[in-house]
Parts: sequence; C-alpha cells; structure tokens
Amino acid sequence: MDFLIQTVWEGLVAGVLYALIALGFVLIFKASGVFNFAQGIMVVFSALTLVGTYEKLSQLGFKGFPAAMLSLVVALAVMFVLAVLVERVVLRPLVNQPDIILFMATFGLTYLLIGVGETIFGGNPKIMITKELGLPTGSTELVLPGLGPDGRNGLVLLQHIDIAAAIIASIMIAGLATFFQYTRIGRALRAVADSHKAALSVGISLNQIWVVVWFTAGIVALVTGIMWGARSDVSFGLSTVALKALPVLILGGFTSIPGAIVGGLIIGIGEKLGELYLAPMLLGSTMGRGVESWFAFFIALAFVMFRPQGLFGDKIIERI
Amino acid sequence: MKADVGQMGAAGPAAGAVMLEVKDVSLSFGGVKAIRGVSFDIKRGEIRAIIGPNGAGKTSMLNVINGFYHPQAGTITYKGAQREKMRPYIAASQGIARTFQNVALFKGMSTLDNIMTGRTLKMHKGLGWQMLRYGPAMAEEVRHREVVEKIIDFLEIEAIRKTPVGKLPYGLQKRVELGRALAMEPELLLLDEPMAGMNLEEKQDMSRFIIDINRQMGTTMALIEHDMGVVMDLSDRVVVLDYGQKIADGTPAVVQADQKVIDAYLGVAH
Amino acid sequence: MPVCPISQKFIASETIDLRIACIAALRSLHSYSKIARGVPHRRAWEENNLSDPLLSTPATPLLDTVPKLLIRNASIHADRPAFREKAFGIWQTWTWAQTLDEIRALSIGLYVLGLKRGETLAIIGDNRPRLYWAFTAAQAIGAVPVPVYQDSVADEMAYVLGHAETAFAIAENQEQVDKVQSITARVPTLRYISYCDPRGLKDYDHKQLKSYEDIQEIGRQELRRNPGLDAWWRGEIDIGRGSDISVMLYTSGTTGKPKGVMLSHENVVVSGVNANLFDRYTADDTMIAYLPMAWVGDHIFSYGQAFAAGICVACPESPDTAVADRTEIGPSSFFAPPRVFENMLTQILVRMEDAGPTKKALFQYFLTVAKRAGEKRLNGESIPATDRLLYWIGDKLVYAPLRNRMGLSKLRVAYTAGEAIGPELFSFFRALGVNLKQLYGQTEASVFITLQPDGEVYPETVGKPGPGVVIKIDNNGEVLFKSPGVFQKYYKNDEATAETKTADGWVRTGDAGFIDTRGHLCIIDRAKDVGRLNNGAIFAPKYLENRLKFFPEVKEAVAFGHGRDHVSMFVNIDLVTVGNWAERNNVIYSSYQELAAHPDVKKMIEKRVDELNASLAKEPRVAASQIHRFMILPKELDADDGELTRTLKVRRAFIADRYQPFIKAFYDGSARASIRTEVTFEDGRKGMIEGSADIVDMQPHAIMPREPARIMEAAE
Amino acid sequence: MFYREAGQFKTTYRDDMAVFPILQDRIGLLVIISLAIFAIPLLGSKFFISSVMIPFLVFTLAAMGLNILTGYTGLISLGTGAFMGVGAFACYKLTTYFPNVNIIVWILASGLFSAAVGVMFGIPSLRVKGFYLAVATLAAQFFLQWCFVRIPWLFNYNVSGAIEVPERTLLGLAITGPRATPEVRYLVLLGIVALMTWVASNILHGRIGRKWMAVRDMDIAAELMGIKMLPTKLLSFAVSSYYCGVAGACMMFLWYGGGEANDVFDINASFNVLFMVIIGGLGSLIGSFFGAAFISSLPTTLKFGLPAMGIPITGATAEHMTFIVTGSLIIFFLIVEPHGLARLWQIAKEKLRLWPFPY
Repeated sequence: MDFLIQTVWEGLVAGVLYALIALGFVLIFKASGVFNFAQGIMVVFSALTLVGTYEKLSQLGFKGFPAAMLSLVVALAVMFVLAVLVERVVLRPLVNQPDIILFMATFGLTYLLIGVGETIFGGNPKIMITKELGLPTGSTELVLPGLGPDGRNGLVLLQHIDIAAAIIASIMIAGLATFFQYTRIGRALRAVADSHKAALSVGISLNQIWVVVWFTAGIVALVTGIMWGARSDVSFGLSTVALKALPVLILGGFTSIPGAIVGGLIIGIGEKLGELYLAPMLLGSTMGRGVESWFAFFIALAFVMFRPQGLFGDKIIERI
Repeated sequence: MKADVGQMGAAGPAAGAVMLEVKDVSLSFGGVKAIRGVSFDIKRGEIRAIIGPNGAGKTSMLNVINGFYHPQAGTITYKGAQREKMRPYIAASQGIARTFQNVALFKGMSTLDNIMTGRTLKMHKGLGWQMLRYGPAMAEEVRHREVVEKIIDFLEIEAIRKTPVGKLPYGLQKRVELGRALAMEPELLLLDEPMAGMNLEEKQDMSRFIIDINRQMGTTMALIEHDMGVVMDLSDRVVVLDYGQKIADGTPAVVQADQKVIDAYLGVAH
Repeated sequence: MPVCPISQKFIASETIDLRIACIAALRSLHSYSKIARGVPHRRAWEENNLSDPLLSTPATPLLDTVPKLLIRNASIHADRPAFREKAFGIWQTWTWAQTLDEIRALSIGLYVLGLKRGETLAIIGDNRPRLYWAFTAAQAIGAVPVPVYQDSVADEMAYVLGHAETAFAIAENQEQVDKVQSITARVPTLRYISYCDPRGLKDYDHKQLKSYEDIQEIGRQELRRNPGLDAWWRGEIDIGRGSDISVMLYTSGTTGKPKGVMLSHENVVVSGVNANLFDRYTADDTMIAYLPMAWVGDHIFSYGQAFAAGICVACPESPDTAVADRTEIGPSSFFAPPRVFENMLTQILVRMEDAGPTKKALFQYFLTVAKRAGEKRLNGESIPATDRLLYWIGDKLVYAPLRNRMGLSKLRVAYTAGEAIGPELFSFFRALGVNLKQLYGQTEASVFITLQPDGEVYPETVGKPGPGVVIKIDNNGEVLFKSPGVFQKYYKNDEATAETKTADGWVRTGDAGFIDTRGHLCIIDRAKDVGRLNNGAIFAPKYLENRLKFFPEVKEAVAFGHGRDHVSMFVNIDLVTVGNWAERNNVIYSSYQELAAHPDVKKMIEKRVDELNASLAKEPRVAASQIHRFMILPKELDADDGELTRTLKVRRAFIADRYQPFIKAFYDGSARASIRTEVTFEDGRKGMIEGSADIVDMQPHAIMPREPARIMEAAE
Repeated sequence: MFYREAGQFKTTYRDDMAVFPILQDRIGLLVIISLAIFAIPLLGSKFFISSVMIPFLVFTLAAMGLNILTGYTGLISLGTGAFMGVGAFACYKLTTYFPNVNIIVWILASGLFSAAVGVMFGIPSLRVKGFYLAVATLAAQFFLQWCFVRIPWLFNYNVSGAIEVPERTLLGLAITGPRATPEVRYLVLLGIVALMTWVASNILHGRIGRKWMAVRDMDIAAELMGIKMLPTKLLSFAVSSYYCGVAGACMMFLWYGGGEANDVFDINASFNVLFMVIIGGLGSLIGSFFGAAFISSLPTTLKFGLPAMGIPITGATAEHMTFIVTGSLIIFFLIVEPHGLARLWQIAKEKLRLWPFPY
C-alpha cells in the first residue's frame, strides 16, 4: 500500500510538470492558434541558459544565490528576446496561414533552438543549480502506520524539491489566473482567444499579445525547466519528455487551462500506475518495461474515443 | 421573370403526393431552442419556400431534414417511411441534396472536380481499377463526366470548368454548388439562400435555373430565401418560421397577406 | 513561288468565257480531291495544273453542287474529321461519313415533313455543325437555305423570312425560337420551326415545333423502313445542277431593305475550289467558324471551301469563348476583320507592359529584328545571314510563343478584309511570321474579287484579281468585275439586279478604286463619295484621310478638293503619341491647342504629309490628289460637338460648314487663318469656337510611277 | 516558352482527363525518366547513387504516403516513422519465412501489414480532427517503436537487436545484402517508385482521390453528399500507410541493409517526412519528390557544402550547424512559399506556358 502511495505521489509530481508544459502549449494555442511544438525545447533552452549563465558567472568568481538570481534574470531576458524574435520573424510573416504551416514553423524553431543551444552551451548534460536558487533539496520519509506490506509500517519518500515544485506550480497557476482575470493585457488575451476579429475591433494589437503570450510561455518553460532539471539533469534529452505533455493536451483540451492541469495529473498518475502495476501484470516483467513511452497516449486515446472535446471542452456543435 | 413562370406554370408539374412530412419537430442546442414543434409537408414536384426573419430556425430545419441534426422530439416521414436517427450520408443516398448558406465548396478542387464529387454515390468501381485508372474505372469516369458536362452546360459555367473554385466570384461559387447538388440527381433539393449576396442579374439567372430544374427534371425543392420577390415568384407554397415556430403556411398570396407574417417581418414585439 | 495557273490564264485574256472557267475549276476538283490527301502542298499544286490529263477527260461527271461534294467527301475522306464543335468540354467531332449520315437523316426528315424542291428554309443561330448540315440537307432535296443573322431583331427577321417566303425555319435555341414565333403572323408560308437546343422549350406547344433530333429521327426511321431510300436520296442529289440556286444571302445594305442575293451552286463551289487552289487548302487544314453564318464570307470559307477540299470546320462553344477555342484548335487558316487583329495587337502590347524589364527588353529587341527581317522572310526576299540567325532565335524566344498564345501556331494563311487595315498593324503580324493577307470581296461575287498572292503582299492594296476574275475600272473610278462567283440575281428585285449587273455581265461594286502599276487593286472609297478636282482627276477623300491616319501622330484628317483646284486637309494630332514625343523632348504644353501650334509638331506632320505625297506620286491615278496645303486644327474634332458621328466617323459636310473660314483660307492663299463663330451644340448649349492656325504649303512630288512589278517566279 | 499548346485540343474525355494533357509535359517526363534510368547509373558515382539518389527515392515514397493522408485527406499524422518500421519488419519476417519468393514481391507485400496497422490507428480520426489526431497518431509511433524493440521475434532474435538484411537476388543478380551494388539497388528502387507514383496518381485523379479531397476541404459538406467519413478516412490511412510501409521496407533492404528500429524508425523520421511533405507542397505528388529531394539531401549538402563555402567545421559543430541551417531553412521556406516547392514549380510552369507574357 505504501508502494502505491509512493507511486501516486511520484505520478502526481510528474503530472504537475506535464501540466506545466501543457500549460505553455495551451497559452500559445489559445492566443495565437499555434500548436507550439517548440514548447519542449523552450523548457530545455531556458534551463540551459540559466545553468549556462551561472557557470559563466561562477568562472568569474561570482557564485551563490545572488549569482543564481542574476542568471535567472538573464534567462528571463533571453526568453523575452526569444518571444519578440518569434513574433517578428515567424508569426508576423505567417499570419493567416493554415495551422499546419505554423505548426511546421515551430518545428523549424525547435531545430534552430537545438542548434543554437548546443553551439553556445555545448551538448553535455548539466546539473541544475537547485541549491543556489534557494530551492530545497533533500527528502523526508513519511511513516504510514500499518500501510506497508504484511501490515508493517509503510514508508513513503518525499523529495523536498517535488513538494516545492507542486507549490510553485500552484502559485504560478494562481498567478496566471489572476493575470488573465484582472489585468488589461490578460483581458485582451482572452478576447483574442475568443475571436481575433473581435480583439482587433476593440483596438488590441495582436502582435503585442503574441509577444506577451510567448514570453509567458517562456516563463512557464523556465520554471518547468528548473523543476525538471532539479530532478534529473539539464540536457536536450529532456525535450522528448515534453512529448509526454501531448496526451495531456488531448485529455484536457487544447484551449483549457484547468484541462491542462487536471489532465497533467491524470496522465502523470495514470502513467506511473500503468508502468508499475498494469504493464508487468499484463505483459510480464521483461516485456512490460518501457511502456511509459506510450501508455499515456493510450490513456488519452481511450479517453477521446468517448469524449472528443476533451475534459472541459464544450460539446462541439457543428454549423454549416 | 414573372412572365416566364406564368408561361411554364400552366404546363408545370402539378404538385403530387406528400414526399416529406415534418411533424411536431423540436430541436435545441444546450438550452437554446432552435425549432419548437414545427409541422409541415413538402409535396412531390413543388417548390416549397421556408422563410422567416434571421434566427427563425430555417437553416436548422434544413439540417434536420437532411439528417445533420437530430431533433429531440417529433417525426420526419420521407417517401412514406418514418425516419430513424441517422447519419447525413444516408439522407444523401435517399436522394436528398442541398446547397449551403455560406458556400461549402471543396476549395482546393476545380469546378469540374467539385461537381464530379457529387457523383460519388453513383460511382462504384473499386480500388483495384482505380489504381490502374483504366478499363471499367476509366469508362465509369467518362460516363459520369458526360453527366457532369450536361450540368455544366445547363448552368452555363463552361468557361470556369477547370478553374479552382476558390478563385471564383461568389455568384459563380453558388452556381457551382448548385451544380454539385444537381450531380446527385436528387429527388429533394434543399437550397439554403441560393441568391444571398447576388446582384440582380445573377438572381435572375439563378431563378431561371431553379425553375428549369423544377420543370425539366421534376425535382422537388425546399428553398430558404430572403428576397421576397423571388420567393413569391418561384414557390408554390411557403412556410413561415419565427423564433423556431411556424406562424404561417400556404400559397405565396395567402402568406403575404397574413398579419402574423407581416408583424414578424416588421419586428413587432412578442 | 508559283502563281495560280488558272488565274494567269484568265487574266491574260479579257474575253474569256466564264462558263469554261467554271467547268475547268470543277474538273480540277476531281484531280484535286484525289491528291489532296497526304500529298505535300507543292506537289498537289503541280499536279493540279491545266495540263493534268484528268481535266481533259470530258466524261468526268461534274461535282457541281455542294451535296455532290458531300457524297465525294464521305467516300474519299470518310474517316477524316469534317466538323468539330466545342461542346460539353471537349471537341465533339464528326467525320465526313458521320456527317453524311447526319445530313441524310435530316434531309429525309425534312422531306417527310413536306419541304419541297424550290422552297426556302431559314437557318438562324451561331455557328454550329448542325446548322451547317441544315444547308446541305436542304440543298440535297432541292430546297434553298436562307441563313439569317442571329442578332437581327424580330422586325428584320420578319422581313427576311417574309420576303424569302420561308417554309421551314431551323433555330439554334429558345431565344431564336421565341423570335421566330413572335413573327409567325407575318410569315404565312412558315410551316415548321425546328430547334437544336431543347433547353427551356419543353413546355412549348409542339404543334409546329420540332426538335432537330426528332426530324433526324423521322429520317432515320424512314431509312430503316425503306432500304431504297438512300439510293433515292442520292438520286435527288444527282438531279441537282450547278446552275440551281444554292443559297440566298440577305445583304444588310446601308439603306433600304435587305436584298436577297441568290447564289448558284456553281457560284459557291467554283469560288470555293478556286480559293482552295489559290492558297493550297487540303483536307489537312482546319478552320474556325465564328463569323455570322448569314455573312457570305463564312458561307464560302466554312461551307463552300470546306466542302470543296474536305477541310475540317471547328465551331466554338459560344461567341464568348471563341478566342479561347481558337487557341485550342490552332486553325491552319483564319479570317478576321482588322479590328480582331487590332485587339490582338493591343492585348499583346498591354500584357507586355506588365512584364519584367528583361522580358520587355527581349520583346522590344526581337520586335525590331522582326520588323527588319520578318516580312522580307515571308515575302521570300533575301536577308543577311545575321538577321536570319537573329530571327531564328527570336522565333524560338518570342515569335513562336506569341503565335502560340494567340492560337496561331499552326496557321498557314490568315485573311483580313472589310475595311482598310493599318500598315503598322498589318506588318506587325507579318513580321511575327503570320502570313496575313488581304482580300476584297462582296456577297455579289461569292466573296472573291481580289486576293493578295503569297510573295506579293502590299499593305496598301487588296491584291490581284482572284482565279477567274476580271476587273475593270469605269470612268467614274468604280470597280466592276466578272467572275465565276457572280450572283444570279436579287430575289424578287429585278430593278436592283439591273442596277448592279450591267447588260454585258459586269457587276458594279459601288467601290471606287484603281489598279496600280503592279496590277494590284487599291480601293479608295465608296464610289458615290468620290469627287473630282477641277482638272478632272478623281478625288477620294476617305482614301487620303485613311492613308494619313495610319501615321500614329495623326488622329483625324479631313480632306477637301471636290470642285477645287487642289487638295487641302485638316489634321488633328494624336494627343497620346505626340504628347509622348513632347514629354521625351521636354516640350511643355498646357493644352491641345498649344501643342498643335508648336512649330516642331507642325514640322512633324509636314514630314508625314510629304511622305504621303511621295507615295501618292507613284500612282498616276491618284497623283493629282497630293496634298497642297494643310493645317493642324486648333480644336479636336469631337462627337459631342457634332463633328464626328457616334461611331467616330468624320462628318465632312458639317465640318466644312463650321470651319468655312479655314477652307476659304486654303484656297485664297492666306498663310494664316482664324475663326470665331458661335455654335449650338447637340445638347442645346451655345458656345464659341475660336482659334487660329498656320496653313502649311506643301511641294507636290513629280509623278513617278513605280517600276513594273518584278516577276516573282524568279524566286522559285 | 517551350509550350505550343495551340492545336492540342481534346476530342474525348479520356484525353481531356489525362494526367499530362500537354504534349510538352509528356516529352519532359520522358526525358526525366530516361535520364533516371540511363544517365544516373552510368554517370553517377557510387557515392552519389547510394547516399543521394537512394535516400531521395525512399523518402519520396514515404512522403507520397504521408501526402496522401495529410495533403489530400487533411489528416495530420506523426506516426510515419513507425508505419515505415512495420513495413520493414514485415518484409524481414516474410523473407525469413519464405526466402524463395522474390524480395520485390515481399517489399510490395509488406506495405499491406502497415496498411492494416495504419487502419487500426486511424480509427480515432472519426472522432478527432487536426492536432488532436496528430497527437493520437503519436500513440502509434511510440507504441510501435516500443514493439520493435521489445518483441525480439520481430528481429529474429538477433543479438544486435536489429534487422540484418539477407542477400536476395533477381535473375541471379544480388539486389539486397552486402553484395548488391548501389546501381542495382537504385534501379530496383526506381522501378518501385515509378510504379507506385503512377498508381498514386491514378487513385488521386479518380473517384477516391476526389472523395479524399472533399473530406479535406469541407468534411461536413462531403458527408451531406453521401461520402461516409470512416471508410474514406480509413482508406486514406490504409493507402498512406501502405506507401510508408513499402518505403520502410525499401529503406531497410535497399538502402541501409540493416539497422535498429530505434535509430531508423523513430519520431525524427516521422518529422522528417512531414517536413518533406510541407516543404514540397501539401496535396501535390510532384511536391513529394521535391520535398524529399530537398530534405534528404540537406545533411549531405551541408556536410560537404559548408566546408566548400569556406566555413570550417568539426564533427560536432557540423551537427550544430545542420540543426541551425535546417531550422532556419524550414522557417524561411514557410514564409517565402507556404504552399511549398510544388507551388514554385507550378508558377514556373505557368510562366513558361504564358511566355512571353508575364504571369
């Protein structure tokens, strides 16, 4: 039983991170209709910038929390520049093109970011500067009386960074919600999501909004990158994990922020349960290995067969 | 135009037996009621107009008739058989074709291919022959091309035969769409605002086509149209909807004189 | 280059018997039809001269009617295309054998419905194979087809159908049926109306209305029921004689009611055969039929010539698509009035305006090459090797693609007629390698009076007398002709016939002209408009005006001279051309008046007038018409001011009246004249016309007849 | 410029509906085909044939397959790599069990297996559209890739965990395996590609092609006209996957000669083929050729092209540069011509047809 709880916890934490990546997707999709395939690479790129900058600073003898904070600012600045560039170079010339073309453009962006990132920071994995950023490390063992095997006390190991991740993610989501609800730009954003034409008619610059949205997605990516990097390391291999956020999108819907969060949690937990319980049971221990690469997709697939509009989407009324 | 109608009206097909009967049909989306307990019928060979102010539920009615929406209540009897809940392609196979309020052509294809697509239900040669595009597949293709060319000739769109429909002006797109519907050789043709956005000349052309289709091919038609002049000229009977309810039904003259209809069009508060 | 032997022979002798000419032409048809197929043109030509033994065999039956030609074509050209029509997206094609089948069915159907020998059948519609077949179907059983202009209003149609006592009418579609039905009361002889396109006619009363197909079906049923019917039908064709009336064409005549020109089969067939020999048409050729079927040109080209040589006739889908359809078909022979070529040129120039700089430069460069070498090449003259090479490159890069875009890739011969064609325009097409030629003809002549032979093409003439044609100019300058195509008479109008046909068989054309030193005919004006100078020389104002207007700087010109000592002229400059020149040369002007008074402009026009005088001096007949004095009018002639007609023709008398002071000055020797008169405009406004201008004196050239034409056979 | 269309008129619908109705186009095609058959094997170096032409042809097949699905039916798939893998493994198993049947037969038959798998994973297309479907097809990609690695039966329990292509002959000539020369493999591949291009063109020009395009352009209208969504979409999945499957088999047997699924048939392969389709031009067969030529030759071009241009690169930077250049080029192309190289080709052709008039 404690193993189950541990599994659920792990899934939950992974789910939070999936949800964060998905959130980045949703933000951009909602505001500009772009399926941003580069969201995964933005996670890696932002984290690399952070760590890379800190490395450079520490070579100059500037270390510790202030240096980390400075690196954080640099990383944010880079993400902002990226957002501006994307808007100028990619989105603006491609406005009104079919979705698939924009989708492809974000592929190009992915390649570009990989190339640039590797050229600047090198291809080797890096260690996340968790401690320097003031994030907690270490772990706590929870003793669960009577929940272990054979009625013994169960043990559940909670990484502090995971707890921090959950908290930070929650704060960020709350912050985003406030931002959307109560600021002018946030309201503009929602207007754009509803109708580009409507937004234009009330005098909102679409270009500005795109920059804001991409920058926001960049911040989300940076946070995701820090969290994920703290759990493993920072490398381009991480970007494939971003693909895991895709079933979350199916599940939650491409335009729903709550969908992204709930979907993330479902996928995170479901995947861990499937990996540790279902697959060995069905396929045996050798065959059952590695199912996590597709299990999440199957959950999502099974789900959409019954609810094509996703978790929180409205029933689609087709008009003609 | 009016003279035309009069001249042909004399020899035109007399409206025959009831072809389609809509009985107490209601339709709602979520909480919004689009159609409320509407009943009317369409007789074989007639041109039946459905009119009403914006949002009266006219297009929804057509969508119900060709199986795209499923009414929550009421029955639809088509050619003597009460209809089950079904997919639109079944309606198509039973001989119901339609055109759309906002042109719904296949934008990436030429006029010819669009109309050829209307022949889909009548073409059957399998993948094997299609792969070779030879023998029976080619013969079938040629056979149907002949039919399609007759339609192109009928609608006088020879000059745009190979033009991608996306490049055509609106009026011509509407004509191509009519051609595509005709290619299905329908028994019942649903026309959703066939003359919307057209200039006078285009309207006259379109009216002529509608009359010719009705008289020469004997096609039964249900027609939504805003131009009252056109409706009065073309249709044999008119049903008037307002806020999803039927408020009048009868010949153009009767409907035109109906106080409720006049109120609905003048916007008298309910 | 060979010259038509028949024409040579006939031109040589003034006293020929036209009857002999006809028979010779018809005989040549026999040998011609045998060799027409697949034999290179040159050989077809050589084998076709008069020494051909076949022609001296008197036993050869004459192919002297169109239906007989059909029978022949259906046997020797059975599987070759006779008619094509763009319909339902493709070129529907009928071979000669199928054509025979269709015509026979219709013909017998018409007979069954009661169409009798000698009765008339009206044919109304755009160019359609079925309507062409209707001609032959009627002719086969001895009836006379009467094509009617498809755009005539009901009144005109009522007159023609009534005058021709039409028994049957075949109409193309509902529109024409409606017209005919609206006039049935005025055509009591009309028994049946038939239609080709059933669209919209389903609900019409079919008591007197029959679809084309139904009539054919009647014929087919009869044929099935009665196996001997085919032989009977062919017998009916054999009864036909060349002297029978084959067709009646109503000329639209500028004044009075239309006249029904009766042409015999011989007229049509011989004219067709001669024209085919002249330009070596064979069954390999394709024509596009798009001009009205009621016009004699179309009847001879697309019917007479086509049946005589087995030429394939292609009918466009509709008048709107005629250009696109021509491009698809790529005809080998093409007739069009000058405005069609003008439109083509405009289209080319306008579209090239949008081209990129490289393409434009390329186009311009090779255009100059073409102007230098193209026409010479076509005329068989020698050109320098460099030009030959450049022309070859230009052909690959510019000329051939242009011809392709215009649908003229496969063209061998193109003709234009009807009105004067500008030499620039004419030369442009010839330079591009389009063998454009002019002809002069009339309904009364079964078209052909003169044609330009290959190698002897001069823009200002309309060519030499066609095969079998003799022309003469009478004292008034009017052109008269005799030819195998001379019409029989005007239907029910002996008075008009007598006016046109002289007792000794000459036909008055109503046009004034002269034969130049090369033996080519120049048409100068309508005979009635030609005046005389005081010294007795003819004065043809329109000729002079047209010649001058061909210069791009001249927009309008008005010549005076009838009853005067010499010719003088008003000139309007072309504001576009001269304005361009002014811009290039930094000449500043604020109005037409100012530009017209500019000394350099005057010099420019003076040079042009001098050029015209020089070329007039080469022709003794018109040399006296050289312009002695001219002035550039200080005002543009305008239709709104009543000076031009709405079709932009000069109203000479009106202008002479309004500008009386100027004309006076022309002939009293003043160097400058001014005018100030109050005028009432069409809309009732009153206005003042005032201005003054210099009169320019010209030095006439001495009369210098050009050297006699070179003998072109040398080029062989 | 070269076109002389005047006089090329059609008298039958058969002629009018020909794929190449213009004579000059037919001549051009003939020239290209004869160059491909004679000039390239005779004049091309072994390196050129094996690392430029063969990859180009293999990817052309795959791109055609994906174009049928994405370009003609409007369904986005990100599982192309896996469908190619199915073909490769199917071919491997078939030739293992029936070594005497000619390998070309098995290459063509292997597509049937990926067609079946494609249909299975195409079922969600009835319920979801657009990017939802794209993500759903990723399930196929990851699941199948997992199968290729986890089911050793598929690779005959080879210790390497990879396919090891055996030698197979045609008329005594080795066409697969280590002894098969690049020229022979190239010609076999060329034959397969030519045949399948012809077939694809036939299908697309007929009733089925029109159905697909109708679904792509306006699915609701298509259904109201009697086109059933599920069979139409599934047929598209089947045909598309068949092409991808054959491409995969060709890739393994005529190009690589062996390899591990995780390296060859991974998601990058799917993306690559999608690039080809988009850069080449959605809904254009010729675009598949262009796209495949462009993307498949890009790495080779960069590897040899950059040093030639004086940009010195070591192995690692070369790789980075490839990424940067590829990414930039993709974005550049999409901006310059979102309709792909096929549109440029079409414009060029149109210009030649209208010559000397401007387009």
